[in-house]
Amino acid sequence: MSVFILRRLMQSALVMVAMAAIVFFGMHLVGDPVDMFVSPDMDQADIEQVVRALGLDRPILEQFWAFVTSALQGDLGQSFVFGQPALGLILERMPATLELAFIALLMAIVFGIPLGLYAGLKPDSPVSRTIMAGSILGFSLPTFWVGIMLIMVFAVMLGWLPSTGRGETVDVLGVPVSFLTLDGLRHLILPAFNLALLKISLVIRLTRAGTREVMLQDYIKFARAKGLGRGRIVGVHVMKNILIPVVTVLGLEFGSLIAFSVVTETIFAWPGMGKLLIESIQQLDRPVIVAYLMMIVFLFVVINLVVDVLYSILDPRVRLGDRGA
Amino acid sequence: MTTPNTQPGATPPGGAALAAAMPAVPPVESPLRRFLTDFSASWLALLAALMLAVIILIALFAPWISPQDPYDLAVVSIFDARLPPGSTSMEGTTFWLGTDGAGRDLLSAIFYGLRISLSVGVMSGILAIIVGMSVGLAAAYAGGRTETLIMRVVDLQLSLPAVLIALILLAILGKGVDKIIIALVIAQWAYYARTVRASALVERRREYVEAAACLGLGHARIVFRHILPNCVAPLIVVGTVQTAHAIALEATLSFLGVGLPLTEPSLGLLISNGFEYMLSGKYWIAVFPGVALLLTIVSINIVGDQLRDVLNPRLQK
Amino acid sequence: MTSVRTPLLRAAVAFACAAAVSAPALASDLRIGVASEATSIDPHFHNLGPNNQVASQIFDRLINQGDRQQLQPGLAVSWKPIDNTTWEFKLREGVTFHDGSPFTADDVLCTFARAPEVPNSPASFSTYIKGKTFKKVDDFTVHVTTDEPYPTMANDLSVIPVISDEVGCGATTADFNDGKAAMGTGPFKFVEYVPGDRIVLAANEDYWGGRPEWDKVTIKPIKAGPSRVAALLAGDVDMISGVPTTDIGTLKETKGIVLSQGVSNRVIYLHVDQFREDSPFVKANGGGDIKNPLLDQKVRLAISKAISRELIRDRVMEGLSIPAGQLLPDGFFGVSDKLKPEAYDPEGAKALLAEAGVPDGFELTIHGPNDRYINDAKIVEGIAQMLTRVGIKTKVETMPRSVYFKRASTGGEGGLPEFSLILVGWGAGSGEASSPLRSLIATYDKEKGMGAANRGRHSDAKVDELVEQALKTVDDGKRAALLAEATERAMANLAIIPIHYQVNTWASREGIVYTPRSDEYTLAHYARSQ
Amino acid sequence: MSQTPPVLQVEDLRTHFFTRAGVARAVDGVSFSLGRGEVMGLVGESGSGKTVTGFSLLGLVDPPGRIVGGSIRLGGEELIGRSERDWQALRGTRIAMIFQDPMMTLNPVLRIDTQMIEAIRAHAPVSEADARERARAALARVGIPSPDERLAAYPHQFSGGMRQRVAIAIALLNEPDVIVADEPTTALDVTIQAQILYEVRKLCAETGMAMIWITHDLAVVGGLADKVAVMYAGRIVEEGPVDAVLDGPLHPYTHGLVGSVPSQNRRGQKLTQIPGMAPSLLSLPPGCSFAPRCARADGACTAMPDLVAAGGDRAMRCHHPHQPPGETAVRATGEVAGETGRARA
Repeated sequence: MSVFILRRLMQSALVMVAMAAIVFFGMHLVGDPVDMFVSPDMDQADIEQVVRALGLDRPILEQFWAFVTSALQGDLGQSFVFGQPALGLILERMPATLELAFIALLMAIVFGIPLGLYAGLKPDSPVSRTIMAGSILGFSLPTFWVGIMLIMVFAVMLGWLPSTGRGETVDVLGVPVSFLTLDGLRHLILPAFNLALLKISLVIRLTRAGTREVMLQDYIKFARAKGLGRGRIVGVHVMKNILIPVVTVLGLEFGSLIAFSVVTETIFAWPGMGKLLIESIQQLDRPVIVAYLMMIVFLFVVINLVVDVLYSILDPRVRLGDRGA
Repeated sequence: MTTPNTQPGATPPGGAALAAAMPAVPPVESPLRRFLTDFSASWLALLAALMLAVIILIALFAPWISPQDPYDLAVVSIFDARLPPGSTSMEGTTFWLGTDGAGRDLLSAIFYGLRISLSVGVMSGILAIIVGMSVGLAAAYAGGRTETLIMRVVDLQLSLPAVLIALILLAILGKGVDKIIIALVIAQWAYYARTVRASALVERRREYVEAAACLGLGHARIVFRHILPNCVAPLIVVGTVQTAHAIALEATLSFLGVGLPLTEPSLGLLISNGFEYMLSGKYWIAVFPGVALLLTIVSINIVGDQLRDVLNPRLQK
Repeated sequence: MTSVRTPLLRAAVAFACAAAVSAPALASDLRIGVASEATSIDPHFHNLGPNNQVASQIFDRLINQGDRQQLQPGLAVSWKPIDNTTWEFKLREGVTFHDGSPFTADDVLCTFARAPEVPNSPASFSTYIKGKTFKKVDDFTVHVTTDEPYPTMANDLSVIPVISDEVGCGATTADFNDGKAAMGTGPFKFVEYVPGDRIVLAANEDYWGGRPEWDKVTIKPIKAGPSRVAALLAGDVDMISGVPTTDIGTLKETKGIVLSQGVSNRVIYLHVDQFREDSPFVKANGGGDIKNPLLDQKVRLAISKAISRELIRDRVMEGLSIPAGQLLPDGFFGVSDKLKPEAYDPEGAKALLAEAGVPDGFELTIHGPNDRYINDAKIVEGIAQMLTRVGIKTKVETMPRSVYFKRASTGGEGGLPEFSLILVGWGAGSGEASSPLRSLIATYDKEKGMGAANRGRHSDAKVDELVEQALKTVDDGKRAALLAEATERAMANLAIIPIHYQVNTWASREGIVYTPRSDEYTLAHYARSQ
Repeated sequence: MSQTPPVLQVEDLRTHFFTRAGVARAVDGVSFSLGRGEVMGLVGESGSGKTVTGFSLLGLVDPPGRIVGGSIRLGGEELIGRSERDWQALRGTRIAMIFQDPMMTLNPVLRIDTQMIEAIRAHAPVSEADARERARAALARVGIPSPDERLAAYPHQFSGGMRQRVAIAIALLNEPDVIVADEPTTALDVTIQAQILYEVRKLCAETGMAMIWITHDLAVVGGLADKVAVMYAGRIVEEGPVDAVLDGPLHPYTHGLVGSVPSQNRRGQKLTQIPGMAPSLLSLPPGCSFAPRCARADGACTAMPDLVAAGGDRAMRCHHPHQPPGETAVRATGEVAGETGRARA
């Protein structure tokens, strides 16, 4: 198992380096960030001064080498825009994004599994058809469009929930979280739902497909032949089987939740790292983009490991070593 | 005469038992016919397929059926900007769905936008299928280290969300239809590679493939005549879903400002432009392209759903 | 055109009124939604609008800028040149920093020492400080000397926030961000900075200009325009800046919402390739090579005449622009009162093209950003339509500013500007015509630091001479005349083709009135309750 | 045997499937009865309705299928028309079922003990510990070595034969009156099949359970059952004591079936086969369903023959039966049946 984890980490280190290189050189081709930063009144000498100060006058290979050597010491460089360590900027905004993504994940499970179960158990009922139609809509509607509609309806028209921002936070172990305060929770609902919508649809579909398939299995009929009640059959026999694909997919989708938070955070002015990324892209803040991607790759490696472990817990037929080898 | 137990709609929860209880009937229909019968079992799917056909026709014939060429700046005038549906231009043409912020006839813009969105979706889909299929087949057929290596790359690619990959790529590549297709292909090929490999692995282990190998048939022949045809069904299913996904992705990227150039808007760009007008009361600028995009994606998804149900052998017992 | 509105939207607006009226925050709290976020609390870190905007509320400058960027006494009560190369600043007495320590000349000296030297700064204030020597005469008198006469001394020093010698000058940017060093003398005290989410300020009870009206100010960055408007309608903020032009119509009709509008110091204009015989994005009809017709003043004039600035104002900007005929709107220092916007005259344009030897026009690509100025891409598209109508077959290419500006400045062969015709904007930070004249119009010259943003490479020795002379003329009247003359000459030559001045819009809930500022800043002490 | 009141009495059971393509009469008027400790073989081709008959006995027929008529009496109690709740209470306690494929009948993600204990606790308020003890005993009874350890295992850790034993153990847990075994040995190796048959036979004798053994394999029936019913197209075409039927099949279909089984006694003889295929239940010919495949069919066969007694507890449904082997033969088979019955007891 430790060999398996070690191998995973090695692979991801390689990916991180490759990723850093691609983005590093790619961003170099795109544009000169200095054009974005300079204030209009600066003359040519001032501009060159900035270029030198940011180290952008040196050959790109030299810049990359400098980046790699300091990255090995845990320093991913300073943001051009903020003048702060890029990693620090990201870590500072990470809790907000992770919180949003976790709540969205939770919503996906809480809404998705029961609805999917229902649709799977009674595939021909009108309610199930409505659920499935809804899930296709949820699948098809662009996130940004849904986001602004949510604001329109729940914040502007009904005035039930705040439109933007994160609201009040409290520190838990030094990490600010908003779900523990009423105000924070109110701020969380809309963006989290916006982010979750796609995943709710996904979970509904997965659960429904899984349920339909599991319900056809002989072991369900056998369980009925044992005289088990419907509750026990659905709650234990069906659930435990469909949880395997659902957990696996959701785990992997957690990454995409974080990625799609770019859109949601922009619309809801949620102070997370997705918003930081899109702003950094717009401003060519290379160190932040590179650091973000390395962070994401690292995060995904961790998520994948967690999913693998969960998977082996849920499905007795799988043992960890088997998959890594 | 149709066999009751092959109707997906009629497959009951107790289908396994029923199937066992039912006598086997000789297949009297051609696979295509059965496919069509199965597919049209759901009126919703049929409706969606019909809708999709109409959408594709519109996209194909946009230049001939649009009232205006929305890309011709000699015709489009900002003087006509933001006119409500049914208004008349200074030259006397009627804007049935109104005009957008640049004075384009929305109906024409939507027709042309469909053309771009669909071709972006389909082109990127086809290219991604070609890339993914080659890689997936190579992996499945080569086996061993090559396979492990390829599939690791695929796994890694899959673990990175498509939207993120496309976002970064477009930031590097810049705007344009070609760029976005490249970005979408790079973001999506891995799905196909995985699908093809999975099906190909199953097929490769079948006796007939072994038999073909024993007969001394060439690699190419085995791959193309025996393995590939069996990967087609799952590919079609993944392909429809991914095409819808690509169209939505393009819309999102346009919203984030890294999609297509402004003057030749796709549906996604029309919506993201309309996004500005969401609160302004000029509903038509946001709503009509939105409806068009929604109809497109929803019909593709419904068709894809039905295809999956029909082509999925596991639900077909 | 009649305004058709769905019931949904009408309902939205109706509800919004109810929300805005029924759920205001405490009267003395002000929550502002702004379009762009400050990157630091350190006032010297980055000379950037959003940062300066925040700094203006926590810190004072020696000389503050009023709503039209007129110079007002700030921490200096008076300033005057005492000889050709020395300016004397008399400082305000009895001012204290937020931590209670008194303000003296030491703070001024350390401020100007620190400002150009902030590590990692992407754009420091050194432009305004270099070449100046600061000397403390007594606790409340400072002398600034330069090698040459320096008329824009007061303008330069009106952009640099003054920090505290005691806690600020030795501090790092991070110290400012977490509040330790964020001690100013300004109307508001720093309370909290949550990157990406909010900046919270509290009233400075002892402000020398009088206690500000708001006890607590929360500044929230909400980047997406519709989200910002929605936040106002939903009552989550009391005021927003940068109201999208598309929403102005709705907001105007919304009860409980008031708008404030004011012209900006930002001119939107076209830069024209005036230095290449073979301009990369100019082609003969059909795509062949052609000698760059843009070199011809007549062609440039034709382009200017082909553009209906009124149509752009009415149809693209929803009325929110002022057609421009020069570099700064009327009323700013150094503008000419003779220059009027070029009238729309397509026939005249065609005639000029014929005169210039291109009666059938030519092919052209116009480039512009799509995320920098108000409706930038749409303006470019509108201009392309108009040029196409007079025979210049124009294609449009817009791109994000991240890509655009590099290509526009140095993207071409040999590090030259890449494009042939581009849309750009210029905001005169100092509020003087010298700013755009020096950077946009003067001949590109690295040595002299002139023409740094002259992407069309227009070059006119006479204009250069006038500008240089003005920059050495201390007498305001003479300087203004020189600047006006330079402007007139440049405009006659169409060094640039001005389109319009932006008009900026703020929206607030009823009961709050914002005094619009031409520098586009949103400052809490410019908002008043009624 | 026939004097004791039957444990299970089925009369005119009809289970139909209502599909869009028409009504499939999967079970159409099946009647039989089963005494304590009696083993009945239910034989037929796939699709003949034998599995649906089994499911009907447990009320496990799912839509679009439905029991449309007839009577099932378990220990004298009528089951048809009962609520799902009543059925649920019966299943696993009074009547249990074993499925065909041991690889599929156990939930792969639940441990064996979970699956056994829930079967006990679904019916009686038994403590977890007691239930586990009963589960352990049940495993031991079906011949699973070191049952304590095996309780904590997952199904995939067992071989096919072992899994079927576990399934049987689960069916036995609550000591039902009747077990319906749906081809439980078909998927297993011949040697394991023999072991399991032996043990099942023993268990029935020990506990007095009645059993319905559904199979297409006459050889299995011959070694196991007391009596046999042959189904064709939803109906019983012949029934009777096992040896009598096997030795002297009356119905042409049974005759065909018997003839197609290779056996040591008939070494060297030609194996017969039944021509044609099983008919679709949706398009049954009028009259005798077997007529299209029957060499003896004639005009009379367009009318459905009744199930008529043929002496010696036998009955058959045919207009042109094979000649009964005569009275002596009937008596002889009766003796044989009796003898084997005693021998097995």
